[in-house]
Amino acid sequence: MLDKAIFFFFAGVAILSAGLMVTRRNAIHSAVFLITTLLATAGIFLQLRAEFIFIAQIILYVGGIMVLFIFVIMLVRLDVALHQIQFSRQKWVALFVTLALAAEVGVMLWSSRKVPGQGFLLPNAVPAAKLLPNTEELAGRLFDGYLLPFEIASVLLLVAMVGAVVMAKKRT
Amino acid sequence: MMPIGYYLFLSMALFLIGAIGVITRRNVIVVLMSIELILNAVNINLVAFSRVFGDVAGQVFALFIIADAAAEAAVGLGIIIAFFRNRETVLEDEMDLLKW
Amino acid sequence: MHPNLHALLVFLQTWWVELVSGVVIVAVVPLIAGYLVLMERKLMADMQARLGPMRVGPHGLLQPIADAVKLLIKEDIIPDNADKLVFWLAPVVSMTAALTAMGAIAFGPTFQVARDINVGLLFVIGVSSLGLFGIVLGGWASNSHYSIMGALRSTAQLVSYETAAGLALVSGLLLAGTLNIRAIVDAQQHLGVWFVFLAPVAFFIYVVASIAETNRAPFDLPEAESELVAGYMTEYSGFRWALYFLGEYANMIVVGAVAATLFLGGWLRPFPNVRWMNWLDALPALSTAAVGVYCVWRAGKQPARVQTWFMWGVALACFAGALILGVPLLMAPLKFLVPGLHGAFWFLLKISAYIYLFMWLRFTLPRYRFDQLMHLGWYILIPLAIVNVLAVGVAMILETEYGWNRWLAMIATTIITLAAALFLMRLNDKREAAASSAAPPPEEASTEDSYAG
Amino acid sequence: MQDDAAQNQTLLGADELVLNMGPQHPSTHGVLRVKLKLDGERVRGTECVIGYLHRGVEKIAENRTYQQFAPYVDRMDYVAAVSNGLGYCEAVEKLLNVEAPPRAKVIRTIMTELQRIASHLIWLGTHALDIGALTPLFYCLREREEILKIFEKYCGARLTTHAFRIGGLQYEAYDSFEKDVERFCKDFERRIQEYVDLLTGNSIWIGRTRNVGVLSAEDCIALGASGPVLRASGVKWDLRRAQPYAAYDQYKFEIPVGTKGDTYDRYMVRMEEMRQSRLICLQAIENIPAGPIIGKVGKVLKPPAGEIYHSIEAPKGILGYYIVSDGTTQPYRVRIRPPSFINLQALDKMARGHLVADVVAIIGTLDIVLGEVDR
Repeated sequence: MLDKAIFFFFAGVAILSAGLMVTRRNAIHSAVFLITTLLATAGIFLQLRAEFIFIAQIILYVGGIMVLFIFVIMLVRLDVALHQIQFSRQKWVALFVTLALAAEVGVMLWSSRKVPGQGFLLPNAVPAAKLLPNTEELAGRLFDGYLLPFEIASVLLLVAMVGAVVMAKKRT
Repeated sequence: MMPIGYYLFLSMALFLIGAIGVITRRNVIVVLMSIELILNAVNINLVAFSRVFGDVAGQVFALFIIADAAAEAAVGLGIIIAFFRNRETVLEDEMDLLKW
Repeated sequence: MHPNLHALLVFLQTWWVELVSGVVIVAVVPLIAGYLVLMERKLMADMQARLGPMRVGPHGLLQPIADAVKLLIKEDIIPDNADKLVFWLAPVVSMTAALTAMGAIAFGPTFQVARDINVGLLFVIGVSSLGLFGIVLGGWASNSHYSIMGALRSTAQLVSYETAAGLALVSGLLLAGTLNIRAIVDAQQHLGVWFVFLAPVAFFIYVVASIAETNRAPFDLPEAESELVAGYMTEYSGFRWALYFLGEYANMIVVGAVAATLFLGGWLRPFPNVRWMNWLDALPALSTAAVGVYCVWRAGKQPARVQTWFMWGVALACFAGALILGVPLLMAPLKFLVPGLHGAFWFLLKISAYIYLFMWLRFTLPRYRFDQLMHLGWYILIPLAIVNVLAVGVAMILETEYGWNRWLAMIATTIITLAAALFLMRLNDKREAAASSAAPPPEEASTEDSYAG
Repeated sequence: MQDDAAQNQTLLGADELVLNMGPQHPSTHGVLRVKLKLDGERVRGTECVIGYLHRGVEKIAENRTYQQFAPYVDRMDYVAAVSNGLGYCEAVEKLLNVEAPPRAKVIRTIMTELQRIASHLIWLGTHALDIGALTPLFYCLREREEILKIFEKYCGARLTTHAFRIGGLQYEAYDSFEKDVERFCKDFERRIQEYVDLLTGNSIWIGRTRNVGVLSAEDCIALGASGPVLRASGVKWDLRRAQPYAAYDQYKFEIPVGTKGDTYDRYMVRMEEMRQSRLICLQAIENIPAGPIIGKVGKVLKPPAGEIYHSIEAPKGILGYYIVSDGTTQPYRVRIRPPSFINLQALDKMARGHLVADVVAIIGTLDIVLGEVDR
């Protein structure tokens, strides 16, 4: 019951603010709504007992990436963009395509609802009480089985950092 | 934990909203934000499945996706800043030159 | 009974302690923040050879309430071209983040709203860092150059110093081996030593970085009053401004609590495992009683009768507090209260000491310039924090794998870290010297003596 | 608060951001308005907009008798009223061709030097406050209070004293005048050490002031800068020594000079000037000659037609009075050379290429008083 309430609350907030994010004229407003979506998603993670992902979402996504976004939005002139048309010419095509995609995924999910082992009927989750402390387990797995991807990710971040600095640097 | 279908629907909804944003918006910053939203939607799937199977690997991948999102945002915003400096605009359909 | 109602009752039954504690935090923190402001003003006055607020209540003790009333009835101005929604939202975000973070802090072994989050410390840091959005959005929404510059400064500053603070915390967390706040304190009890002695450099880095994170002098650039008027708060007034202010002070409490938990032994008294130091348990009661006695002594010397009464009131409150702290020690059936009460006392004492340090620095030091601040963060603190993490890791390996004495390992690695710090500072000095010589060279020192001969 | 032209500017755009500093700003020392052209936080140019405190002091002079105008000059540099008064009185005395008696001269010297200390204390306190050090201000005010008490005992006023009269003094020094001054001077040595402890060796203070607002000796002379600003650039020019007035030729004192001409040098120069002023006071009270305190001037002053220029070394620089007399009881024209106004011209030169925070430090180090800039 409580679980359900929590899920629907966060899911509702997430979808609502995601919709607002895409439609707002002002990029800062978009960013604020994206932050709301991300926080709501973090709530979903917490409801899924994934504490570490929850906090990583808050610290990295919200506290890091979104700050960067807002920083850039503040640097970039907005008042001109505000009065221009917000949606590109292909918007109706785009809407049609995405709706088609939505229909496809929906049909797939719905039709698989009766097939055991798929869709709605996946095996029930492990009860929460039996879960190991999430952070330790995650760390163990990350530095054990996924050490190489971890290192690659760090290299990726380094490259991205260098790339961002080079891009954004003023050419004098 | 609710039945997994709810999470899949939520994830799909967010993914599609993000996709709409990516395709229709002209402001590159909002497009980038929509991409972040898509990545986030994928994370919900991964974490939900990780919970269902009791296997933490899904969360490991979610972490990687967050790292990837960070890298993407950094580079993307760097490009936007460089672009804005030269063209004084952030609209993507004006990004029609391959050089400047 | 309706099933939903039943569920609600069950919910309340399970969670009432948390709910009540949450309400207590929301209700009490603004009051505490108000009195922190008073304390700051009094301390500042003391260090600056003046009296500070003296008018409202004896020794200005009611000043925070007067301030709050003034702020509440002030006109709430929203600038014309401000972005109303964001302008309205920003201070709320700032305040909410700080209060939410406080929920996970353990004020003593029994009082904690969100118990047993296994990412406890990360939760505190992560959520309190969301307060940044309050600053940035508020600065942007005000549509004023001062505000936006304050916002940009604070973004850059907080992002940089959060890195240093996080790395400093990692050293402490390595020693604790857990993120759970209670487990961290327990680890310090087991080791019998506060982590500040095992990782002094990390503590130092955290102190500096947390000052920067809470926008306090000498790192108060986002709101540097002599440059940016009030930075991101320039256009705010009345209650919104008060929310920012409360958020800032609540944030100070949060960083103080993190430092106290991780480095200063949380709610443990000094020497928690040393038997013959057990007399320290009586200290809370005795010191509170001492304050009461002081108040009695001062009561006779108050100029007005109402002040005398008030002093007596304060004294009585102190004696009551001393009784509450002292009686459970002496009476066996109340013994179960001791850890909670005394834990809270020591914890709050440590936070107060930490905040006192903040204030002291504020009154003493001039303000950094923005580029200097960034250099300090990126060229000294962050590299030093990285070296420190490595050093602490090495020390732990030396201890566990090679059987070194813990203190020997820690001292050796601390010395290495300090050497690294010296090296970094030398490097920085050189870079600065190079920069200043590259800058317009100062003209030849031509001392023209008009009176020569 | 923004100009229309500034409305569409961004922090990143190619165009510059214009930031209006003042006239209502905590650290422009009054109602100075500085338009900063910024690139990010770096200053590309400054433009001072002054006149918010203009009261037309020079014009007022034309409709007042010589004595009546004397209190007005106190309102120019209101933190150094005594110095203003000294300059005006001496200028008129020169015009009248009378000289103040020696006793008056010595007392004038003591008062003026005390005023110099008081003015420098205000400068130090506000300058430190601008740079973010909160505490020195209150210590400075504490010491200044002692000086103001001496002023109050002497002439009844603390801020705009109108301490001197044309031809000498109106008031005899009160009984314990020497003792008060001596006690202050004895005490002040210890006090000044407190400021030194708080600031001089502080690495943040050094970082904020070294190499900030460097002004070379040539620039200083070209801009007409005077006072500590000039001396910090290495030019040893002090009117007390170069064209002695009052009783300065009787006393020994050093003229501190800097080498680089940066903000730190100006800080050091002013600190040393305070010490030297203290020494001058100590020398002066040792031997205050007896005698009359006012020279032979009539009730109605009618200087012969002609013109005169007289300048003194005010705390902020060279304060000059140019007075034209047409032989009536009122000056035909008075022109005042205010040191703050002319030193303020250096702001643009000093601030270019620095950060916003440095502009604040530079305004502070110029030690301007808007009452004097705008007159």
